[in-house]
Amino acid sequence: MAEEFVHLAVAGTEGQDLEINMGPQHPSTHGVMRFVVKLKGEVVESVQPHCGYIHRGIEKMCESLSYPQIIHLTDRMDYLSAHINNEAVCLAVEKALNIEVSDRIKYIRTIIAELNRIASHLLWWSSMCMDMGAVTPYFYAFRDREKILDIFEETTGGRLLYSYNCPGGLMNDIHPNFQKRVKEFIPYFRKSFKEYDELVTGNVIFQNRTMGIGLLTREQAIAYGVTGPAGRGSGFACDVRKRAPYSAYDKVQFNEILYNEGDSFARYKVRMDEMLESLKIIEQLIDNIPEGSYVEKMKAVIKLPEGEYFQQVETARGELVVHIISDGNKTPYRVKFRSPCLSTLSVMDLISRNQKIADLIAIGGSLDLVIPDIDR
Amino acid sequence: MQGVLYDFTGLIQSIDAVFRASMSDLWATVLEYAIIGIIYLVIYALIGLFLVYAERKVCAFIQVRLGPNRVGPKGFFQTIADFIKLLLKENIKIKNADGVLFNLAPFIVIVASFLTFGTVPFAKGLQGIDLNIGVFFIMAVSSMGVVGILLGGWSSNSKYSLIGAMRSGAQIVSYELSVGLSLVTMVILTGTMQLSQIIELQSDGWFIFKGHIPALISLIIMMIASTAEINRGPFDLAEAESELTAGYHTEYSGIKFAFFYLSEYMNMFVVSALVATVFFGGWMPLHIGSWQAFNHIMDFIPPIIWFILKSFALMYVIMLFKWTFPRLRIDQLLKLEWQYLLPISLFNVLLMAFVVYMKWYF
Amino acid sequence: MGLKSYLSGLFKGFYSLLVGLRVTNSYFFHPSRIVTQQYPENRKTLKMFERFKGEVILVHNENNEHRCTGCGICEMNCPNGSIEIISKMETGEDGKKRKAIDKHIYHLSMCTFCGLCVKSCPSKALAFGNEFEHAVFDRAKLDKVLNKEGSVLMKGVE
Amino acid sequence: MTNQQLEEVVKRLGVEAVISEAQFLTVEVPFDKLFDLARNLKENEQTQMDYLILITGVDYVSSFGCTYLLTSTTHNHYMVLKTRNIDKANPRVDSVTSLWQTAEYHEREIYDLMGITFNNHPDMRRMFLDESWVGHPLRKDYVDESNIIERKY
Amino acid sequence: MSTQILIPFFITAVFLVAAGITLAYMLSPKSFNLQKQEPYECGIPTVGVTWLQFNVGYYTFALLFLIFDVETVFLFPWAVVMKQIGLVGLVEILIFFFILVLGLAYAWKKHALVWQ
Repeated sequence: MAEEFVHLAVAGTEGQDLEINMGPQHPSTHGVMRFVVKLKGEVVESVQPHCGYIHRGIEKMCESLSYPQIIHLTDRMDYLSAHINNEAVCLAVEKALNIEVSDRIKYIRTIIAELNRIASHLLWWSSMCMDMGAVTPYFYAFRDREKILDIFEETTGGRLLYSYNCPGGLMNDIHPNFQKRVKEFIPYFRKSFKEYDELVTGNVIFQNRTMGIGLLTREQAIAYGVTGPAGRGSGFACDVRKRAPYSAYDKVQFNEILYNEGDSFARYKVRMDEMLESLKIIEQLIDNIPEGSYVEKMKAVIKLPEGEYFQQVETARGELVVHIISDGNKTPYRVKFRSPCLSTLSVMDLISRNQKIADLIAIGGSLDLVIPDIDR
Repeated sequence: MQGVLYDFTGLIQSIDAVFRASMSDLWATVLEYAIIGIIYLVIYALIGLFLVYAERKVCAFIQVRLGPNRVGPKGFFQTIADFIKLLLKENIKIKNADGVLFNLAPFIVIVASFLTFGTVPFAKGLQGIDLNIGVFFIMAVSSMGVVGILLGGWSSNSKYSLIGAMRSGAQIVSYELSVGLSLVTMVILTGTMQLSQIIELQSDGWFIFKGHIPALISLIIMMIASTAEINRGPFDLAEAESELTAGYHTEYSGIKFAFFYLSEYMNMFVVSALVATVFFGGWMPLHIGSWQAFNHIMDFIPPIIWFILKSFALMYVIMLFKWTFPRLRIDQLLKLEWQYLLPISLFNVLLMAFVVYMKWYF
Repeated sequence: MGLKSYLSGLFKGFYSLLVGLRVTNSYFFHPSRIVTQQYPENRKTLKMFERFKGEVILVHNENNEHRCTGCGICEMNCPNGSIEIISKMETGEDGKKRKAIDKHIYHLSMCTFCGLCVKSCPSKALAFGNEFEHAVFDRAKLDKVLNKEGSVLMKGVE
Repeated sequence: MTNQQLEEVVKRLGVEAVISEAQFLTVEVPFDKLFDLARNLKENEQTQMDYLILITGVDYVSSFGCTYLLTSTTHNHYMVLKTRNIDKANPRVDSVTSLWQTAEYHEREIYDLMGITFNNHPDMRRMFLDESWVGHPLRKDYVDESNIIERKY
Repeated sequence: MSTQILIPFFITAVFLVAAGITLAYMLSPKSFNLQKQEPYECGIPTVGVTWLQFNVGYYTFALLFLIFDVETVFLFPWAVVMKQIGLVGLVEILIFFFILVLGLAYAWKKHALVWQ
C-alpha cells in the first residue's frame, strides 16, 4: 500500500499545477459563481470564471413584458442596488417619452439611491472583511444597514427589492417619518463609521493584506471597462453622476472619489469615502424636498416611440446602461442591460495572476461582484 | 512565606496510602491510573464543552448578538446538543482517501492535546503530570499535534485539505520557535522547568511583575506565537474558512470532526493555562510583597478559582484576537515570525540573561 | 530596512491592533448594545411597517364586503401571472346581470411583490397585508383565494 | 466634441456610413467595415473612443445586428456604432476584442445568447449556458416549450 | 515523579477517540452514495491528481526550523542553570547567540525568510 502512495504522490507530477474549483458552493464567491483556479503551491497561475449558474434570461423576459412590468425584474439583477436599477429603466422610459419629472421625484429618487448605495457598500464592506477572515465587522455593518433597510421598508414596503419607481415617478409618496429617520441616521452612521476605521481600515494586518495587491492600471481599467469604485480606485474618472448627471445629481455638490494606486486598498478606500460622500448628498437634499406630486400623469398603457434609447446610471458597482430598442409596441423589442459586474469580472484573471490564493479572495472582495448582475 | 491554605498533596498521598495498604502494589497502581484517567477524561470533556459554549457567547457579545439561547438556560446545553448531533452523524468515508492515516489523525491530535492537558496544574498537588522538564515536555508533545493535522489534511485526498495541511505545517513549525524562546526567557528567570516549582517560586509575586520588561516582551510574544500554534484566528490559515472552506478537516464528518474541534479548544485551554502558570503564578493567589493582610485575604480564595480565572481571562484575550483581526496571509505569517518575533525573542533571551546576571529582577 | 523604520513599523502595527481590540472589547463589556431580536417570542410586540409588502389581500370590511368588481386589470398587470380571476354572472338587486368575482386566486409562490396590482386597481380593492410568516409544508397552500366565503361587492363600487 | 464635429470626423474617415442623430450620434456601417471604423475611432486623435460601454446583439428577424456604445474618457463624447444585415444563416462579425478587452466577455455573451460568431475572438465559448445547449435563447424564433410560457395578455 | 504517569494519559486519550468512533459507528446512520464519497470541491468533481509534488516554499521553512529548534533545545539546559553560573554563562551564551544570529542574518540576506 505504501508504494502505491509514493507512486500516486510523486511520479509524473513534477511541475504540475493544482487545479481547484472555487465555487459554485464556496464561502467566498458571494453567490453561485465558479472559478477554476490553477495553483502552483499557493500562487495563482490563472483564474477561469464560469458563470451562468443563476442566469434567468431577464433580457428575454423583458421582451414580453410591458415597461412598468420590466422594472421589478431589474430589482433582481444587482439586488443590492435595486432602487438604482429601477431608476435606470424609468429614466430611459421617461427620456423616450420626453417627460420631465418634477423636482420632488428627482430629489426623492436621489436620496433613496444614495441610501441604497450606502446600504450596498455596507454589505460589501462586511463581506469583504469576512473574506479576509474578520467576522465581527460583518455584524456591525449589518446592524447599521438594518437602519437603512428600516427607512426603506417604511417608505417603499420592501427591504431588499423595492420596486419603488414607476415610469413617471414613484409608486408611493415618501412616508411622513422619512425625513426624520434619515436625519437621525446621518449622525448615527458617522459615529459608527469611525468605528469601522478603527476596526479595519487602520488595522495593520488588513493594510498589509490589501496594499499592492491586485494592481489594475488606469489604462487596463478603461480597456476592460471596469467602472464604479473598482475603476475609480485605478484613477479612472468614470462616475456617471458626474459625467452625465441624471436625477438631482446636477443640483448637489459632491466629490468624485479617485485613488490612483489601483490596488485592493484603493478600491476599499474609494467605497469607504463614497459612503461619506453619499451622506453629504443626502444632507444637501433631505431638507429641501419640494412639495408636489410624487408621480407624473402617465398614459395607462405606455408605448415608446420607435427608436433606440440609452440610459446610464451609476449603481453601487459601476455603470449600468439600459439599452431599449422599441418598435412602438407596448413591449420593448429588445432590452440590453450593460451590467457593471460583467466587465469587472473580466479583470479577475488579469489582476490575480501571481498573487496568493488568499489574495484572490481579497481581490474578489474588493471588486465587489454581485453574481446575479453578471448572470442576468 | 505564607502558608498555602488549600493543599491537595496530603489528600492525594493519603488516598494513595489507602490503596496501597489494601491491595498489592501493581493493582493499586492500575486502580489509581484508572481513576486518574476517568477523572481527567471527564474534566477534559467538560472543559471542552464549556469552552465551545464560552467561545460562542464571547463572539456573540462582541458581534452585538445574543448567541446560543435555545437549549437550556441561556443556551448552556447547546454544545451538548451539538455533540449528540455530531455523534449521530454519519462518518463519510472519502473515495481514494488513505483510510489508515485518515482515521489515525484524530487519535494523534487528541493524544497530543490530552497529554499536554495532563500537565496543567489546577492547584497545589492537583496536577497529573509534573515532570521536572515540564515546560519542555509541553512544547515537545504539543508539536505532535501538527503531525495529526498534516496527516488528516494529506490523507483526505482533497485539494483544500492538502493546502490547509501544508500551511499548518509551515506555520506551527515556525511559531514553535518563538514559543520555545519565550519560555527559555522565563526559564532563565525561574531556574527550573518543573511547573509546580515555577508556581511555588511565585508565592511572593508573579513572574510578570518580577521579570518586568523582558517578561512583558516574552508574554506578548508568547501570546502571539501560541495563538498561531494552536491554529486560531487571526492565524487560522490551516482552516481559512473563506479560502479553503474548512482547510485540513474539510473531509471529516461527524465524531471525527468533533475531535479536531475539541482538540483545538483544549489546546487553547492548555496554552492559556501554561501562560497563566509561567507568567501569572498559576493557582497562586495575588500576593503583593509585604502586605500581610491583603495576602491573607487573597489566600482564602481557593487556588482552583484563581487558576480558572487567570486562564479564562487569557482565553478571552485569545478569543478577542480571533474575533477582531482579519486573517494573515501565509507569507505575512511567516514574515511576522521570522523577521519580527524570532529576532525580538532572541534579543529578549539575552536581555533576560543580562537582567538575571545583574540581579535586576525582584 | 533600517532599524528605525523596522521599529516604528512594529509599534505602529501593534498600536493599530490595540485600537481594534479596544473596539471589540468595549462591545463585549456592553451587552446592552446587543441588537438581536428574539423573533418568535416578540410576536406580540412585533409590528411591521404599514406599507410592508407581505402578501396581497383583498380588503374586506366588517360586513364581509369587498370592492373587487372582477374587472381583471390586476390580472393583466401582474408580470408573473400570480393572479387569476374566475368571474361569474350575478343578478343584482335591481335585476340587472353583472359580472362579479367567483374566485380571486392569488399564487403567493409566484408573486414578486412589485405592487403593480395594488397600484393599478381602479376600485382600490387590493392592498398589501403585513403577514410575513408564509412558510408552509405544501406548496398548494400558497395558492390562496382572496375573497372570503360569502363575501359580496360593496355597495356603490362600480 | 459636439455631434456635428464628430460627424465630420467620421465622414473624413472615408467609410461608407449612414449617419443619423438620435440620443447619441448613430453611425451605421456594413458589418465588414465595422472593425476598421472602430479602430479608426479609437486611434484618431480627435475622437479617441477608448471606452466601449456596451455591445448589444439584436435579432432583426431577417438579419442580425450589433450596436456598440462608445465613449471617450478624454473628450467625454458618445457615439453609437451600428451594424445590420448580418447574415442570418451564418452570422459572423469581426471581434473588437483587440481594441477593447472588455469586448471579450460581451461578445461571448452575445455569441451565447444570440448566436453571432465573432472572428478573431480569443476564446469563443458559451458564457452562461452549458456547452451542450441547443439554440440561442435571445433569438426571436427560439422556442423552448418547457421553459418559456406564453403570456395570455 | 517518573514518566510512568504518561501511560494512563496516553491510554485514556486513545480510549476517548476509539470509544467516540465506535459509539458513532454504532449510532450513526449508514447509507451508500457514490456522490457522497467525492472529496469536497464546491460540488464539482475533482480534476487532476491531488497528491502531487508540492511547492518548495513550505519546506524551506521546515529546514530553517530544524536549525533553530535544535539550538533552542541547547538553550534550555543553559537557561535552567543561568542563575548559578553567572558571568561565564552569559559570555558563553553571547558567543552562541552571535553564531545563531549570524545564521539568521544570512538567511534574511538570502531572502530565505520570505515566502516564495
